[in-house]
Amino acid sequence: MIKQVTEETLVNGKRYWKSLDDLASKPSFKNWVEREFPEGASMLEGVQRRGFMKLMAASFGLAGLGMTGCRRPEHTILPYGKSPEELIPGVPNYYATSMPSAQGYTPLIVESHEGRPTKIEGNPSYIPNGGGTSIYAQASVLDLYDPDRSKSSLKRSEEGEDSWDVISSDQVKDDLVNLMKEGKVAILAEKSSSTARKVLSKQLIEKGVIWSEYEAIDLNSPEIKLGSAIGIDGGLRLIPNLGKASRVLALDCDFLGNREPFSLANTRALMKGRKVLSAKDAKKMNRLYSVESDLTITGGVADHRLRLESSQFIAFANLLAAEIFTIRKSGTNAEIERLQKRGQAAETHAKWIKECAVDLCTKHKSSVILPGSHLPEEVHLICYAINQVLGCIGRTVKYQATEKAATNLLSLQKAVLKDEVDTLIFLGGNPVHQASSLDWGNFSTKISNKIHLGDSVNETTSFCDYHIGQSHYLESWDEGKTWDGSAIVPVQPLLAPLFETISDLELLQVLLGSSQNTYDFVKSLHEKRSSTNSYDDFLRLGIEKQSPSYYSKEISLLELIENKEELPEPPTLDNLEVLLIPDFHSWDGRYANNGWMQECPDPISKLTWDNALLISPALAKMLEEKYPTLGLLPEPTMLNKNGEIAPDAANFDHGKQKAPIVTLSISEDQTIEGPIYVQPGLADCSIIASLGLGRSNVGRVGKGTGYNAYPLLGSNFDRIVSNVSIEPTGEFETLANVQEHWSMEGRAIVREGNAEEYITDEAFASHMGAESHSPKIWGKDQEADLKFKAQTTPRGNSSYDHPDHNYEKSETPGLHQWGMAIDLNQCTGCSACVVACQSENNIPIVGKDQVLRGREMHWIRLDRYFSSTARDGAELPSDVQVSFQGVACMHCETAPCETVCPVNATVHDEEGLNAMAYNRCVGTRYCANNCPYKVRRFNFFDWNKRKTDELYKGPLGEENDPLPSMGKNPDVTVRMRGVMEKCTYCVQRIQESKIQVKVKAQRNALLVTGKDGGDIELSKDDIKVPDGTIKTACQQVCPSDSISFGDLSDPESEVSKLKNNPRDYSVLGYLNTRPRTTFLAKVRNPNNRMPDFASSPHAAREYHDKAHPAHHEEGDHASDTIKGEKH
Amino acid sequence: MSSKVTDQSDVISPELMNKVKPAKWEEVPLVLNNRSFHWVTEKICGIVEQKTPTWWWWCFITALSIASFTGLGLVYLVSTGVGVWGNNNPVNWGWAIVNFVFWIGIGHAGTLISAVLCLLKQKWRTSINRASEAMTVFAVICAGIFPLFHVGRVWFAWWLFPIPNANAIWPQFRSPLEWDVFAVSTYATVSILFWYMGMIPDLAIIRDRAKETWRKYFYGVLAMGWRNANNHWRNFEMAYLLLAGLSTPLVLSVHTIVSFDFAVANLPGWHTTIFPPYFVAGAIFSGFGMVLTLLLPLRAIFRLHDLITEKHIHNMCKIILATGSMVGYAYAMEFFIAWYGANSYEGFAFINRAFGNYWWAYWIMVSCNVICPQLFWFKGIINNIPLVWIISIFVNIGMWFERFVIANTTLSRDFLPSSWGYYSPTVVDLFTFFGTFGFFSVLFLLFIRFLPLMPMAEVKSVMPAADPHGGKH
Amino acid sequence: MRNLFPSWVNTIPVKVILSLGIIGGTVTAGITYYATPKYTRVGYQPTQPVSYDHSFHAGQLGLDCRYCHHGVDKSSHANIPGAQVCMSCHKNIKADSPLLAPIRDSYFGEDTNRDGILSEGEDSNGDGSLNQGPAVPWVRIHKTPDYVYFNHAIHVNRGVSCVECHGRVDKMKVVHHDKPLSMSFCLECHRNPEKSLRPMKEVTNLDWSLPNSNPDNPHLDQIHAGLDIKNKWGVNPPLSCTGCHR
Amino acid sequence: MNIKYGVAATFNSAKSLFDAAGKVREEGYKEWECYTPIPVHGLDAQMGIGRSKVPRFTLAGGITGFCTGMLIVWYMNAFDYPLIVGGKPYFSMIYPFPVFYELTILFAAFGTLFGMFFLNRLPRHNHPIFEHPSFGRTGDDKYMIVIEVEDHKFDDEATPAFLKDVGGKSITVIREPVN
Repeated sequence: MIKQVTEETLVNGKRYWKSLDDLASKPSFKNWVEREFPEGASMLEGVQRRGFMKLMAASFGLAGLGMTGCRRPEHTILPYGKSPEELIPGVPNYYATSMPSAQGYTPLIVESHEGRPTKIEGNPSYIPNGGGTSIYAQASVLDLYDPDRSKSSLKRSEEGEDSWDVISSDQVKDDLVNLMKEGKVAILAEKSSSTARKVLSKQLIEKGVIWSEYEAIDLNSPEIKLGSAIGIDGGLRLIPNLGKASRVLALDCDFLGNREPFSLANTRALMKGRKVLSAKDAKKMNRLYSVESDLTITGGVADHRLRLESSQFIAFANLLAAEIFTIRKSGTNAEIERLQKRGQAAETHAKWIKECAVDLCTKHKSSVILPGSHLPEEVHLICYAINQVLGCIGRTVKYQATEKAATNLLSLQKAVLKDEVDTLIFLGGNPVHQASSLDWGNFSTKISNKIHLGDSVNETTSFCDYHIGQSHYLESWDEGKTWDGSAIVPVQPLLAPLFETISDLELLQVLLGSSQNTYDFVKSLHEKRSSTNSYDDFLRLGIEKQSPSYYSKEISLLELIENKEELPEPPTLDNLEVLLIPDFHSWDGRYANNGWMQECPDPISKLTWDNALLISPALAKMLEEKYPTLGLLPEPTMLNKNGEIAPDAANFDHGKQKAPIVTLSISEDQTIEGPIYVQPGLADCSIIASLGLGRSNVGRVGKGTGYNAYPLLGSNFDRIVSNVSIEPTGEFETLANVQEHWSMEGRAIVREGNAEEYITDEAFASHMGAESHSPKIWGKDQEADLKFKAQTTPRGNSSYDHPDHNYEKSETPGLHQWGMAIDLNQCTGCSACVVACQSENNIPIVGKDQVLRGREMHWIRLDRYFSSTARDGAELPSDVQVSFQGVACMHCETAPCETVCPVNATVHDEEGLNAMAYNRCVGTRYCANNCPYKVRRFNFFDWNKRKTDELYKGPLGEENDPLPSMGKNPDVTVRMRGVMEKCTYCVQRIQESKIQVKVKAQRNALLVTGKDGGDIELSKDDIKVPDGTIKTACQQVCPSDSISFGDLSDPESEVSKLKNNPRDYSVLGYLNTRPRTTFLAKVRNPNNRMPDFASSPHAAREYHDKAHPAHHEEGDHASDTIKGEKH
Repeated sequence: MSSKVTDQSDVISPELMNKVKPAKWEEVPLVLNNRSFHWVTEKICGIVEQKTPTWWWWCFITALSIASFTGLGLVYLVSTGVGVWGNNNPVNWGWAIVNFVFWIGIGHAGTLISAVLCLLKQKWRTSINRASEAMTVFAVICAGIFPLFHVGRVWFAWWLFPIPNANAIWPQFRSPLEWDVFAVSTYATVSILFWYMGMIPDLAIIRDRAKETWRKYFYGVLAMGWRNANNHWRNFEMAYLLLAGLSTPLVLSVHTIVSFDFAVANLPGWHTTIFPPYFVAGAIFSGFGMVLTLLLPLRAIFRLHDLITEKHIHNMCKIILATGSMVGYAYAMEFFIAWYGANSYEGFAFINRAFGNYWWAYWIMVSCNVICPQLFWFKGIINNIPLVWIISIFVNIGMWFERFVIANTTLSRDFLPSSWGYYSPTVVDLFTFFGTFGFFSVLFLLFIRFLPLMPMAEVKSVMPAADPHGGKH
Repeated sequence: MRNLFPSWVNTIPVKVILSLGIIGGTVTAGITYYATPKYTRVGYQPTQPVSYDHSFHAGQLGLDCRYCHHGVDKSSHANIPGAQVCMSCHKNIKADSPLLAPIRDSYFGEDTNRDGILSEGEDSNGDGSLNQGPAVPWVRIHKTPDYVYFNHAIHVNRGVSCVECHGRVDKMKVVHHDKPLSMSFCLECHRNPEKSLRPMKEVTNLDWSLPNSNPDNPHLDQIHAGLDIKNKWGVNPPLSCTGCHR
Repeated sequence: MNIKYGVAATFNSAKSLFDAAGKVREEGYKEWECYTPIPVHGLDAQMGIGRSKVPRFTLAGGITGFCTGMLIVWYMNAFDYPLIVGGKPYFSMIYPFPVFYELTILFAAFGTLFGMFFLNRLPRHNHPIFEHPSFGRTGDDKYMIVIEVEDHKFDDEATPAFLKDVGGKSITVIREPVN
């Protein structure tokens, strides 16, 4: 008999409510409970209240299902369009909100299960992002459930330095009011695009508060620099409009990646211009030039890429300007001469610059130049001038007038030194850690009250003696602007604060002595702005259009650049430069405790849980010569030497990357230590160091990850640091690299062609790979339509007749036949899909140690290959092309994994899904071995149950904190140890949609016709899910729409059309696995006049060189081999 | 060494003989020194009946403590997860499957000796078949540990058997692992039956000689009431012959099916049709290696020189030489086919085997399996018993590495270079594997202590006295 | 030499074979009966905090299932009603019954005088509002494992009655687990849905049987009617893993 | 009380037993048996017994095994719960052949062993022959012929004498104790 369910377990639901259970004994919890259900008496006031009550009732009633207890905020939240009027347990709700950041607010739709936000999606109402989100937005939901976040406010105890007292939020408020009364308050805030905060900050400044802002990676600085260079009051923000661009030149500007703002919109717009479905599109395809010191994902997309040290961009920009001015016949001779003179250092690249300039000028008005945000003022100014000369301002680029910058950290320092500050409030951020060049010790003695508002305890908290826990944005009210200023978006809470925390707005309100709560405040802001739309409508849509003002005045370059200082010396191998970039995993350090971000591999270096000092192969060679025992690069093996496989870019000791640790120093006190990693594609004398890891006071996840590069950030906060010397320490660090091998080895895995090739031969991809010269996979049915192939699995050359995709023992084929097409030409490698999938499918975090052992669990991985035909034996190439390929379960029709499973745990369903029944799996791992794509993931340990560092203790190990489990998707099984898992094509979404469509059709039939039983007739179309309804998590997040998913038995579906495109191919198609996920070959669009032009992409040349060695000859041989294929 | 030269000319037509002038045939008897039936009985029963020797106790305790490594390793594994081993993605099968194939390979010699050599009327098999069969049974038990415990959820391993259940779901018979379940369990069962059946007359002898009561009853129950009656012998011999006939295809099929674990997969380096014969040859090779490893010390300890003669050792060395050469041929043929097939994935898999990340394992394998046994061409070497013993150990080492090379080089570098990886075992892997040697030794020690080491009736029946026609043809 | 074993030992083999057969058979039968969900789940009948009588409310009063289990046709979960659903009647009927105390406590909470307004002395925790009482701890009876995703809405809307899985709840004074709800139970119906399909309006009518059916063989008529519904509605219950396991 | 079971005569060599057995057969005895430490080559024919029937059990076992294998595979993978696996047919004679094959051998082996047991009426731990004082030697190096009382030609005096005639040593009457 079943054991009687105890009262306690019922009320508290499943295990993962234990955190609340534990908290129940604390007074703070009792407070929430009381705040949670206060409206009982007034519940009959309105519809929404009633809905609210039902939720509560239901959530308690269904406690055993694991849905309960989460608090709803005190104010009603309005569901987004498709949400029902009332909440029904088991049916998720969707709310519009946005994610605050200094780079503009990102409009979001958040999925909530019984009051628990579980999944974040982009708000498609905001056109530039088109429903995509950045990887950080995806991961931010995990921060809400971070067990290390601040759960209350703390005050340094009188007992000792390291002990803290918990204080109530009422006490905090009283303390703040008192401090305000005493005066001499200064606030150091992290930057924000919040319009609400702006209003409050102005009020505070009026009250005499010193308001200053600091951001380590200040993406607002270019606009300020440009504004001041041109001499206007305020900033000038460059807003690219790449949808109209046909030629783009990026100057050290990772505008598709995480280093520049607006990257989602940029990605979407640029990649749209690279979508080629026919030869006609290919002719119109845009072309991207990228000059950069680091290898970024922008450089990966680029058709031409030039390696150049960041400090050399002034010269480069000058020379480029000179060329363009000459071609466009603009500017005076004196001006051009001056530009040429200042650009002399870039002469070595004169040919490249010239041809690039010619190309830009032929497409003037639709070309654009984008400077990197870390580049000096002069480059921004020149780019403005070039964009002006090219006639693209207002077309492909707009300059938006922005407000003046707030007081910066240096001015605050002055005020402090002048004893003008008694109380300093850090509003978010972590300046003590980031601005390490400042004399914080001096600060400390000058200020008596140091208060830190932060989402978790960090290095700045250690500096202060008062910590106020900050609410997550999913727990707060706010509103802010998007980066392009075209919209104001609301931030509405999905749930009331889980812990006793307050938002920054609440804190400012307290300082202002206002009793208004933030909801009313934000609502009043909206009402002031707009009288036509109700606030409810605003929340429902999640966006409100704005019309910002743009600047397009002509400038005269000569005057403005007249008195520029000396050009920086070009760096050499003895005199290196360091470029400080935001870390992929943690950005400026704020996501350092986010396990999803830590475990998501950096798109280029493929490192997880760590950052490394990236150096170029040239520098590596130099270091090897200088320090022969360094062990930076592995000894070339025989296979490397005779070109059988490419040499590794790092020493892998038993599969674990062993990286030597070096010291980089500018001066005595400005040194950092970090492991080095050789990255092909880097400018020879640049070292790339990322900021944000190596934090000293951080939660359990971020502890011990990476090195800290902030000490290199000088007092001017310039991210290009010169005159750096490098010295090995003799120690080594083990790096968790998820991809050991960087070369495709001439295998036709990612198939690429140039636009010109594509125009002459649209099916170039099908002339590659073993299947191009093996018997036809589908035999006599090779040319049959997709629907027939999907439903019947034609026999082809198999010795077996394959069963059709029918329902069990029937002649009826499955209603849909699911398939996916991934357009490699659209993928930039941003990796948002990896985290989106992790969030949607409850994929566990395994930790660095397990990643090192090759046990990462991501269902989709982004394979990154470098290709180069200039490879010389065992030398690492310097110039490489980058190819990305998202690989998840391919749902092969003749799946090798299924055949080998002894227990029927992985089988096909009638709709062509490769099902994985976790509960049937015994864990032989045979399927994973036999998967040619290696997409299956095994639960080697109880990742979900056991703490990451206690895995080896087995049942004796401590269990995981249950808080993150609240963010789990209740529609997906949480897997136990010993079972296999893999991509399911988001089967939970498929099933939910199918159910919804059927339920709707059935109810409609009953209601509309009034008939019942056998009198109702539903056609197949009534119960079929319309194309586009189901989006897989990876597809939904993708800003460039590179993933399509749908029904192959519907010839009109998007995915069917893509699969019928001649660019479509199956990876390892010759194995006759017949994957349902196919890829569309990548098309590059190089300029044949450029010095680095190659008639075929490197990857294609590598393939042809290996597959047809007879054709091997220098020069234009790729087209020969293609012709050879056809014979 | 005694031998007798027989002149065949009196049997075959003398005229013909004169014409052909055949060489004199030296017939070496299988039991030396004209031993009598009784001597054989005394010798073999004596081993069981004597007082337990001290060395036995020492060996037993040592073996038992080594065996505990496996026990501890498995307890840790089951309680904590497969992660305690070194397996990863892409190398999802690490040592576990290597060890499985290794042990099951060893478990081939016994059945081979008792069945195939029986059918081939190789009379010299009689003195070594019992011990080899015991070795087979114990090796199969050791082998069975690995596939059972390598699964993620051992407690559900019964799902591999066709047992009706409330979930109404069944095993999947297309999987080579499912075939393995049937092959290995059939092999274990049939080997045990065969072994036990062959032992019944011997158990009856011990029963009849027993002095202590426990012995009388213990062997009495095991002997099933065997009476040495001609009717018993008649059915027994027929059953023995049939079991030999059944075991011969079985022994070939088992390693064939084990090789299907690899050959049916589609990975480069695994997906080859040469695997079944290559694996069977390898299994026989390793099995005979292990037989030599075990019997040479036993021969010395129990003074069995009259029963396990140099002829036996020579014959086994010849088989090792032959199968070792077959294995070497298979290695070469794999390379040839990979090159000839012109599939770049396949080609790379083999180049990588020899020169890639596990090159050392490959060359250990080649030197132990191909080069080492070639020494058996030399008479001086096969007559040097200690040297034969050392080579037999090398054979075992080499065959373990063969499985390691096959399993790991392919998995660590297969189709997509992005998922290439490296596998190295953990301490738990090591302990669990080495523990099985202890476990095996425990079983083998119990066997030599309590069960007849050689089939007395069979040994006697190849002696001249067994001839009902008084030794005259 | 003498016989070691007495002569009766000769009969042991036969006896052993016979008894093994009998024991084996019994054990197998026992396991199939006692260790399967059919036995382990069916009949589970816990005591509820409030002795809600389904046979009275749903049977005699004829309350529709969906009155309380309001999510059943919209959501994957059927939902247990909150206290206010009970109170919509029991505010007036049996308003002071001691049996209903947990419901009232949950519903009114701090509102001791039950007027819906915060009166003097009611705000016991001093947060300025009326708080609800503790939830009624109903004991869960039907539960599928975590890895099984049963969706009520699709079944209820496609003509599968509550009675198929929950039995005649309208006749149960105290609800018990009536059907095994094992995988084979689910498959049985998914393979032969025609045995269970009925018009949508009759889904919550637990007493329903096909009207005008041949009294001699009502099952055959139901199968015909069910097949008619199955074909016309396009009912094709999934039999592959993805139908229920995600 | 004792029941007379038969008369035993021992022989020292396979040859003497072999010759004697031929004579016993020629004499027309039916219920008699030879006890030998080894299976003596050609003794069956000498005793006038035919071929063993064990192969029939083996064949029956083999056929049962093959059919069982086919039946379970067909029932489990094609009939009761057909699932699409790797695009392979639900049932085929080819893919599960290893299963048929192994089950054929397994059942045939069971048939053989149990057939042998059945034909030899084993296990039988109690038998009058064990009452013979030197029965134990038949496992070692002695041969023995026993003519049972049951035999129609058995004669209390003639039979022992006949055995002596054919070369039997230490003629012993075996008596079975009855209680």
